[in-house]
Amino acid sequence: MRRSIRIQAEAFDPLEVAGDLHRDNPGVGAVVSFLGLMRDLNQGRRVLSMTLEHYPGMAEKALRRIVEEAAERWPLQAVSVVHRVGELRPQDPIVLVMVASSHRGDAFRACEFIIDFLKTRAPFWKKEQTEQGEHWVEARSNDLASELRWRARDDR
Amino acid sequence: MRRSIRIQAEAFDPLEVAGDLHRDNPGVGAVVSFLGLMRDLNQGRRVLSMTLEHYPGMAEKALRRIVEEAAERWPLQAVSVVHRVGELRPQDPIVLVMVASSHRGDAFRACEFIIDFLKTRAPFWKKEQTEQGEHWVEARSNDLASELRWRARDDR
Amino acid sequence: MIKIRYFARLREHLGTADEQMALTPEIRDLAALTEQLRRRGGVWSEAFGGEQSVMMAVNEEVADAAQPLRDGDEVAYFPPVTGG
Amino acid sequence: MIKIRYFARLREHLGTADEQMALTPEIRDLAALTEQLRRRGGVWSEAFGGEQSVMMAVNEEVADAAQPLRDGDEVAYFPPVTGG
Repeated sequence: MRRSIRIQAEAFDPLEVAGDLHRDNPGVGAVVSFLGLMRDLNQGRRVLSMTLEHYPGMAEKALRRIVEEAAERWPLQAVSVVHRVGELRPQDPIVLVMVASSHRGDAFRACEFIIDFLKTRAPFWKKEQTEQGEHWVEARSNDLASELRWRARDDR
Repeated sequence: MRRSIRIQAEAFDPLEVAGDLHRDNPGVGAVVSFLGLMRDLNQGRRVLSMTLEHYPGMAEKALRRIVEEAAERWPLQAVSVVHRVGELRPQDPIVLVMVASSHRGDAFRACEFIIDFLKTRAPFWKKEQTEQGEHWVEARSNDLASELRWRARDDR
Repeated sequence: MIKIRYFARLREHLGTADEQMALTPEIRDLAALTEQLRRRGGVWSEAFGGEQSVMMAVNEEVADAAQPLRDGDEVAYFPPVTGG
Repeated sequence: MIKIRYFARLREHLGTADEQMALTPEIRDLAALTEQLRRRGGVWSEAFGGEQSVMMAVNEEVADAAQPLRDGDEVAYFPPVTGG
């Protein structure tokens, strides 16, 4: 399985990442991707910008582990994860998870698994700048619930 | 909700479609996409090329209906479906389903719903050209099972 | 008159893509039309003899055998779909 | 010596990003280290007093309070993650 994991302060073009995934890989029948974008509104507050902090080294390691776990659960042909850090503006891509497989069910399952675990396991933290000042984003219990779903079921 | 449904003989660039979906739409937090690609191998046979026939008029109508049904089930901000017809080669994109929503769970659910129903309801037919001659692709019982899943559960 | 269209394997098997047919009182629904086509014999009885499943649409909407037919309708017969 | 790193809200609250600490026999695991930090008082007792949940890692792997510590380890404290 091809793997690519990138953490970067530079903006990325989701469109370029997509092209790299299935090119020259004629066994790939399905590519499912998740793109997380910065919204201009969070819990009713207008957000002007966002700063993403991470734990260098551990963040890469956590993402690699999540990708390996997905590859053990489903037959995958390629996975690409790109995560921004640093300063972001509304509409900026934050994260892109892209999974290529022979069949669509496996690709859907693996893509959602990776983003669900990324949200609860990978050491990234968001700070929002609003008109009322800045604050750290609180972890959402929803995200924990999404992760826990995967333990209760077997989607292989 | 923005809708775009295209059926075309011309090749499409998944990368361009993606860009159109969330641009100038800062409430979009999640874009999930499914890209179906032509494989060079199907059920053990090497496939040289493929011809996709459709029922003009009904195909568009069926896709519109599936998209509307998804939009009734989940809060979506934009949906784009592009489906190729005519001659295709291995690695060519066949279909792209792209769904934008505020939250990722809704986008994942709606995207998979649309492709599952497209596979069983939209009037397209594949004919494969192999070294042993050409033949019509048989409908897969798997696809019917995928559609039936959505009736048994409520993912709203 | 109604228009009947055939697609994919069915179109090739029957050797025709579409035809016009006068709507007689006996052809009140899809079941009756299908039976009439089957009685043509040869490839028609093969195609509509029930060995391979055939889907039907009336005016671009999937329909079942009980669907009534009206003058001007467009009927379509085709194999299970395999797009995507 | 061990290295201790603090991230995000915790880093800001404590006013420090990292520090070096000599590993004494009493600091045999993460629970003991956390208790030692809490006893510094002020912002330290606020941060490690249990009001807000704190995650811990040793050598870049998430760890729990029972995790033993060895010389040269890199320990990290941080709030629940919010990436993606």
